[in-house]
Amino acid sequence: MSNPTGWKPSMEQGAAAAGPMGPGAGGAVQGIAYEEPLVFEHGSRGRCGVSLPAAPGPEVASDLPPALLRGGIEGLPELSELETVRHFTRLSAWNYGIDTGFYPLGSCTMKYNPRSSEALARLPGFAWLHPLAPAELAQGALELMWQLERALSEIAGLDATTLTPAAGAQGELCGLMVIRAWHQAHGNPRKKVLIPDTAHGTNPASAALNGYTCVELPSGPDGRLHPETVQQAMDEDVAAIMLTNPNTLGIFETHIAEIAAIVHAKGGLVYGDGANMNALLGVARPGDLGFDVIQYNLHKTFATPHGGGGPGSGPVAVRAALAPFLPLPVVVKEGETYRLVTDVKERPSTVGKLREFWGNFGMFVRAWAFIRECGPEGLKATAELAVLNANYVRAQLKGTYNLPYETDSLHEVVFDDKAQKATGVTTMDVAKRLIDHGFHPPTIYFPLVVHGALMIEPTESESRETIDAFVTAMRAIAAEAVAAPEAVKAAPLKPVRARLDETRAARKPVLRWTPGMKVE
Amino acid sequence: MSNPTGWKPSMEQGAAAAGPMGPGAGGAVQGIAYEEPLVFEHGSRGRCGVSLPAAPGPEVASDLPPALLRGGIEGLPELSELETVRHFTRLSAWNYGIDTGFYPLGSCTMKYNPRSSEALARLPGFAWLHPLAPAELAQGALELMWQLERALSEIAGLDATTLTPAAGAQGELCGLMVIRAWHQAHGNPRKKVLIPDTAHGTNPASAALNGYTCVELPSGPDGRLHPETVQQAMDEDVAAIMLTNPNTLGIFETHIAEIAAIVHAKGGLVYGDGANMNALLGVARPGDLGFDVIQYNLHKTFATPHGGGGPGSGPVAVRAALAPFLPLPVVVKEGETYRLVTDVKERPSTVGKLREFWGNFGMFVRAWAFIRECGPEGLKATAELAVLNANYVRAQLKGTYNLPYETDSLHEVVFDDKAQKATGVTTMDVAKRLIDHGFHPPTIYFPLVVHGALMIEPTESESRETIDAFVTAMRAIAAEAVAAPEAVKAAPLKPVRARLDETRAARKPVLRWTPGMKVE
Amino acid sequence: MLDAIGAKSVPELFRSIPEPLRLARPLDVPPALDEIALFAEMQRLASRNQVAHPPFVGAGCYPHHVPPVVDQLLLRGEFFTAYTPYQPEISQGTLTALFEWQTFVCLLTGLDVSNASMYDGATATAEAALMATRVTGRRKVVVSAAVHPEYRKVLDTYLRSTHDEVVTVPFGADGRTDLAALAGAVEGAAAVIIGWPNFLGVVDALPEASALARKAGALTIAVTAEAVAFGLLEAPGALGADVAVGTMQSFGNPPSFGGPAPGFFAIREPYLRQLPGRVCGATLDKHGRRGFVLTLSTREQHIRREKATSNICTNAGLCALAATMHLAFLGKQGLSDLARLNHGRLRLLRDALAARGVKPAFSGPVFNEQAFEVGDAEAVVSRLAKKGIAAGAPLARWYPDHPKARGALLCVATELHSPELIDLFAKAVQP
Amino acid sequence: MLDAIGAKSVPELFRSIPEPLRLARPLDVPPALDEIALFAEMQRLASRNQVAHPPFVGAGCYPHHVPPVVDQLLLRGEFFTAYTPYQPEISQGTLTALFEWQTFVCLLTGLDVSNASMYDGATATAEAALMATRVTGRRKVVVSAAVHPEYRKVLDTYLRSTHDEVVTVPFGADGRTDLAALAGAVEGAAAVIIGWPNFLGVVDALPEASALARKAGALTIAVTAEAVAFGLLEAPGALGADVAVGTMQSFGNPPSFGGPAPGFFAIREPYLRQLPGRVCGATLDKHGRRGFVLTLSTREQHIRREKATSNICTNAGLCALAATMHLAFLGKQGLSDLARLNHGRLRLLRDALAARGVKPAFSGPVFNEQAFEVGDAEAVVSRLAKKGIAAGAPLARWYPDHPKARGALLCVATELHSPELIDLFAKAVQP
Ligand SMILES: Cc1ncc(COP(=O)(O)O)c(C=O)c1O
Ligand SMILES: Cc1ncc(COP(=O)(O)O)c(C=O)c1O
Repeated sequence: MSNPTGWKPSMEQGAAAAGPMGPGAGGAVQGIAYEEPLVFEHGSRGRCGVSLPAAPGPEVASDLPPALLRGGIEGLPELSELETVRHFTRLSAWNYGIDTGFYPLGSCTMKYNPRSSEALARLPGFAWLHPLAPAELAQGALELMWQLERALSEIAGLDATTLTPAAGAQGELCGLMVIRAWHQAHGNPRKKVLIPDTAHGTNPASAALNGYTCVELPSGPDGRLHPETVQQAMDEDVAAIMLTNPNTLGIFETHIAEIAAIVHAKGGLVYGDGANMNALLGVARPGDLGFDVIQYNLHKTFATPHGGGGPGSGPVAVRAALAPFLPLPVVVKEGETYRLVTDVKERPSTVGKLREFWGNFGMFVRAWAFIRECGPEGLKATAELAVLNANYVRAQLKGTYNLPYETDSLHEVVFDDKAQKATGVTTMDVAKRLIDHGFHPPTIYFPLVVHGALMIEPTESESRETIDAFVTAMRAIAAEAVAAPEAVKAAPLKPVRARLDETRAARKPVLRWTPGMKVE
Repeated sequence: MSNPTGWKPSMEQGAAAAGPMGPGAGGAVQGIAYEEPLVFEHGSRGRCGVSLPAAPGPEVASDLPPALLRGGIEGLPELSELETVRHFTRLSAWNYGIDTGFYPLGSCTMKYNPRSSEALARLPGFAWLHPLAPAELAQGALELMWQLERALSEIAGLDATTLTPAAGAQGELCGLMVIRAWHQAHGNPRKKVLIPDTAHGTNPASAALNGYTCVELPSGPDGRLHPETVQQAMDEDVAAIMLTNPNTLGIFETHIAEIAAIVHAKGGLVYGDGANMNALLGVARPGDLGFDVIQYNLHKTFATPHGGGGPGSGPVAVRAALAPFLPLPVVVKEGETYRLVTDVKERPSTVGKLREFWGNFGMFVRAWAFIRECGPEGLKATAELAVLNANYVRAQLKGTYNLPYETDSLHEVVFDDKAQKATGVTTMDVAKRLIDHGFHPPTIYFPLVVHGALMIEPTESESRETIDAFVTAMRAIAAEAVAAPEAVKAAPLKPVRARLDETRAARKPVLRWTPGMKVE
Repeated sequence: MLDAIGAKSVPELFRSIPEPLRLARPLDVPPALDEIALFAEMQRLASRNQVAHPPFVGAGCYPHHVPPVVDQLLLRGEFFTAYTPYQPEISQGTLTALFEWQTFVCLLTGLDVSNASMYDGATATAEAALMATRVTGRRKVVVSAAVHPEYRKVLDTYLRSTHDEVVTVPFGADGRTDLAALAGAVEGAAAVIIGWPNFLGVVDALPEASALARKAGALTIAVTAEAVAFGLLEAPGALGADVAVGTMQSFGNPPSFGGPAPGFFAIREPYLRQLPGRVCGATLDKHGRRGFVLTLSTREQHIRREKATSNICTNAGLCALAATMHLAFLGKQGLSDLARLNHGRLRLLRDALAARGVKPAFSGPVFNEQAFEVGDAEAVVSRLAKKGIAAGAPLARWYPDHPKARGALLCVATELHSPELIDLFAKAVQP
Repeated sequence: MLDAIGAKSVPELFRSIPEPLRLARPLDVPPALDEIALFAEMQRLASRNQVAHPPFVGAGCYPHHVPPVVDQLLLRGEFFTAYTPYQPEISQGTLTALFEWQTFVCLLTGLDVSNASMYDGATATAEAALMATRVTGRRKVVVSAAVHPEYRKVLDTYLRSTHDEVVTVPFGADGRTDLAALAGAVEGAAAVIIGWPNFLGVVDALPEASALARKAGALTIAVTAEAVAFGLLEAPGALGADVAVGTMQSFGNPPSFGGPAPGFFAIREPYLRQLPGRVCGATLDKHGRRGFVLTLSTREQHIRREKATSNICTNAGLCALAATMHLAFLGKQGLSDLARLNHGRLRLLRDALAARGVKPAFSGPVFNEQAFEVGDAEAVVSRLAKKGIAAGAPLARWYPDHPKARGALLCVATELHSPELIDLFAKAVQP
């Protein structure tokens, strides 16, 4: 890809005249779309969409117990290759992605997913390598993992990294397991984990899955966690505190050093949810801030595609003292050759294995490509631009929407719908109306500490012109909320589907196709 | 790809219950689309969408005359990679392709373009091979061309094939040049070419470009060319007759053998426009029908993508007597190695070169892949299914739309708008209304012999369910033409643009963007 | 932009980070590469991985032909650059495909409900065990030693933190789970976990095991790593399984050195409220048109937080889409053809090795994978590695003390292993 | 379906083909291959083409980095499976892109109007000559011997059929067109055709040539095969060219053994009605919204038939789209960077060869391609072929009798030729 943003200092002056269709990309209009039944509902029968070598007949199964065999599976599609291509082409047209337009989904860092990374991850040497191929046939993959581990340790300011967790939440689980094992090794696993009320839901869920009870800490009126609060909650039963920094309000936890000191003083450890690392790349390092453990979300900070809900990758970086407890495998370099340590005997204190094989290698390739293209300056520019864009959005929308916390924002900013209260228009309505303007809505109703939150994260990928178009739309909606609130509540009008009835979906779950399936 | 159609004889019974959204793929609905300015109209400035090695400064041009240098080109875009990705992603959504839905554009053979062929043409060994690479570095490409030439000669029932023409029309030009050269070698190039009134416009145009005058022959009431007609027009000044068989009415020229005899008797040659070869694959061979020369359209019969208007490929097959006159290059096999003949000295009678290098090699790869996947049976099945589908459309729409010629149809069928006359609804209106139903319109107002022609070619790729959905739409439109003609005339309603004013475009041509460009 | 913000400089925007906590030097990562140099460097790395021949090792990750059409459709930005469909009106593409994925999983496993994907087969297995403890209120799970060792390791890791007990029962000379041992262990168990087929490639005693489990009030969890087997073998749901988990990697997902791949998780309807992960459901929009949404989210962490059925959030959506596409292209005919083809290739491999005196290590029936008695398996592996062939998995790595496992090499044969290649392989294994 | 048709069998549908004329046997083409076998066979063929190193030969087809994003966007079915936009309402994607292509061509060439693409640069040149004869009513065209020989061959072929005369004027020791000879030949000519840069890589005497042409009432046709040069060299339109033709292959189109690639054709506005090929124009829909259509079709064969300005129908749409995309990604900055980079690499190559005593064959200034005195050029080519390198084009192939051409090897250097590779090449050329 071109440099993460194509941005140059010179560009400040660059906001030029907009095209006839408004600045940046145009908004949404009504266009043609195509209805498409489920792949199981197509009328076609008897066709097949693949070309395989001639298959043997049923007699080939003569060596298997007849009772354990099955024939063709009723209900599977019978479509030609073309019909199937059309099916998925049409479905895709009902979707909105970063490639379609601005996607300011707060906390998810929806940055550009470089097409070059997609090409690289598909190189046969990467895509077709078997996880159990002998190490001598996999030196390139192992070298890449070894390099990526080191880069992630350096970026975190910590000493060792495991790539194995499948996503951020598993990274949290992994980090907490390491913490538990470390405490265990010191005689007592402890019982509690301190988690501020701004935390993402996966934090308490991961703690619980680890057998810890969660203690929720209130954040202060400035949206920050205060040392006193931690001081009061901290005791010898607390295994760790889980912090997200900047937190989910986009606010930097200024007291982090003091908080870490308090926790460490009582023998606790400091866990960092690194989902917001995009704000800190090359600017500050969790290790330097006092964190002992942190998980990354490669699919956020390092531009691996979100894929409509994954796959992700959640590497975990830790201090030297915790390294022995990291899960398997570990990549080691011996002379000029690389090898995977998979045997507990070589790592007696490991928490064990967290998933099959080694991790989401396909994401490692993309993340490494991103790091290599950015280099040190590019990584720092990433954080700087992400923060510049977020603050620009904040400045442009402040006054139009209520800003629950005046505190400085870093890479994202959270507004709410207080200013719209009188009109009856809610955050949900604003979000749906944005769709009609051609934008993906921000994250809504999270973090929970903000009632009716609108959490906006523009990322470094977006140009000023795109953000201006978004701001224009947000202002238009605010104005419309006053002038014609019912119009806003009727949104969205343009997509192939209007607002969908989620209550109905939950009340009478229809979770799979069945012949003659009805939804009512 | 799976076999060209996924069709099996068993499938006759297969027309199963349709899904809730109607048989086959659903129709068109109103959905979300995104306005998008021209790439030159985006506000962004100072960005760049590529990542290149550091470039030297202007001083690098110190060895060039300053007067011949230019600086950055004003007007070129300055967009980031992401902005540009969105631009083309959004533009593509305004397009309709075979992958979007049924595309029965008569005479164009819009069959499925196998994705496997796209992958194969991109193999580095094919895509990155330089045309002037030494033959020893290009043996694979030469072998492929050699094999394809032979297969095309066999399919045509002729003796030698040149792959070089860039498209069908250049194939026509090539074939006529060969014919001219052959006559020349026999002392007299002759002056005229006989062309029936059903012929495609490229036929007379190619003849004229070749310095021949065209004599138009009227086709008979049955849509066929009759021997008497040819007999009358044929004389020693006629170099050749240009026939399309089946002709553009989808009708087989039953008198072809007799006609060929008449032409040959007077020393003329018979040229075949092979655009409709999809009807004859493995069923009949032009050479056996009396043709001396024929051009293929690989982008029709052999499934290479139409690409929004090319590239195509128009190989020409000829009888042995004409082979010496074929253009350069010629691929020869010597022992186990292949070589290109590019020097006139080796082929003194050649008409010369028709285009740079060797031909549209990328299309050769795809066409060869198609032939290899089909094999002899698959090729014949292609013709059989194309004809079956066309006759099914004919049977289903006959009575609803007027069939100007009762004569048997092969791979396509031509209707007209006579039956709709009273309603004021024209072929144009029917075509535009089809768009609202989710289908690409047929070819309209061609062939010229049919007033208000609707030329429908379903190809072998389509399932019965898809064709049934199209038939349903065509019938609905015919009914609507009676019930609410103005609604039909108002179509299309669903695409991002309504009917466009072609007169305005031609009256005040605006053929490129300029700053502040206006269209009025 | 700075003017609008009212800041003098970009660094000023970071003032909330105390000066001493900031990084005063550039990060120590390699310098930036342009796209051409990047491709050269990545090509260098990729070329140090040898993939000229399809591997003869499966063992939880299977080499299958992925039709190029699948990969090309996956590159449509509307699919791969979208995220979790929180806004259903502009995510019907992802949601419809997930609904189709859930349906494919149900059709293949013969169960009622599927979720929208898991990280992989191993975590799906661990989550299934946890679900069983919630459903039964019991703390012990019984797992067959013939279940994928990697899956069992993850099971241990997960259950250790929740203090649940894992009891392993051995397999016999036929490579099937020792039913007597199972009968002895099943009392008071929350679940019995058994492979289908199991790690040894053997079609295990699922019907018998599920009968024992049902008697003891335990759930039966069938684990499948090679989902192509569903095209030939009876559905686990039809043989008594209450839960079916595993990976659909075999469909549409290349090995990619072991990840990512789509874990699947299917259950009988009664356990719905205990299902982990995201679920897509059908509903209507306000004009009564059918559409799809994520539903039953009260089970999930973003609502339930520490009481959630799991902490999983981002899962394996795009991998599930790839599998959904591949299954749609295969369809009814293609899937059973593919399965028969795979079994046929395994038989070819077995015959080719038998012809050279190499026998199967276990007597039980297999699908497309089998362990063979090759003597020094590690030696065979390194010898074939020299030829650039990934030979198979020496079972002794996971079963050092099992007499049958010692000297056994686990090999797979799929549609990618042509008869010629199989022959070449057999000759290389036993020259 | 047969019932609906009222036919007994599929063969019956072919009854209009007289029995004796039908083929009674299967076609003699190789048997069908399944997709896996097809890939194996095509891989076999592809692997017999050696492309490990970027070629050092350009000569009308240039090796450039194509950003993967371009190729991935080209695979969007809405683009590549559409045809000529006869139905503009559902073809605005293709039409808008064509309008952008036409604009790029005008901006790069400095002319007023561009068509929607030609087959290639050679046919574009021939069609330009034919257009000039129509515009001027003259039957003679003068072409520089330094114009691409392949283009000149095609010019001969096309003009032979129309009985127009082609006069070739030589080039001098500097590799530039011999202006004296041109002055002598230009009288009564319809057009003067000159390369920009020319086939020898030399920046030719376009300003002088166009001045001579204008005096004689002839059109000047500038021919460009390496369009990256537009990023550094003045636009032909600014130097007196009335027509600019050539190929944009360098943008977004890999060599592909010489085709397909997008020919371009740009003119001054007055010749609009004589322009060959398709043209896209802006207009309004009935709601006054801007949109694009194919226009001025009265010039074309489907209306004018034998009186058409050309017989071209299907052109090179997708290749033009690829070039349009690449140019859009490059943009203002990227194009001039790329051009300077190419020129810089050529200078590196020249220096590297000079250091080994190899001198340029011609003294004229060049862009990214130059002919060098290597002695036995064919021998050098075969020697480097052994190393898997396509060395260059021996000029003697096209200019057997030209003293300067004998022993000259035409070589190119682009952004793909790293300094290391250039060094390796120089050493191989002159060990
Ligand atoms: C702040 C925060 N923490 C943790 C997570 C969980 O990461 P993942 O979805 O990759 O499991 C997310 C992403 O959803 C997040 O936003
Ligand atoms: C009957 C017929 N002949 C000739 C042609 C010209 O072929 P091409 O467009 O490939 O030049 C076409 C296609 O448009 C056609 O339909």
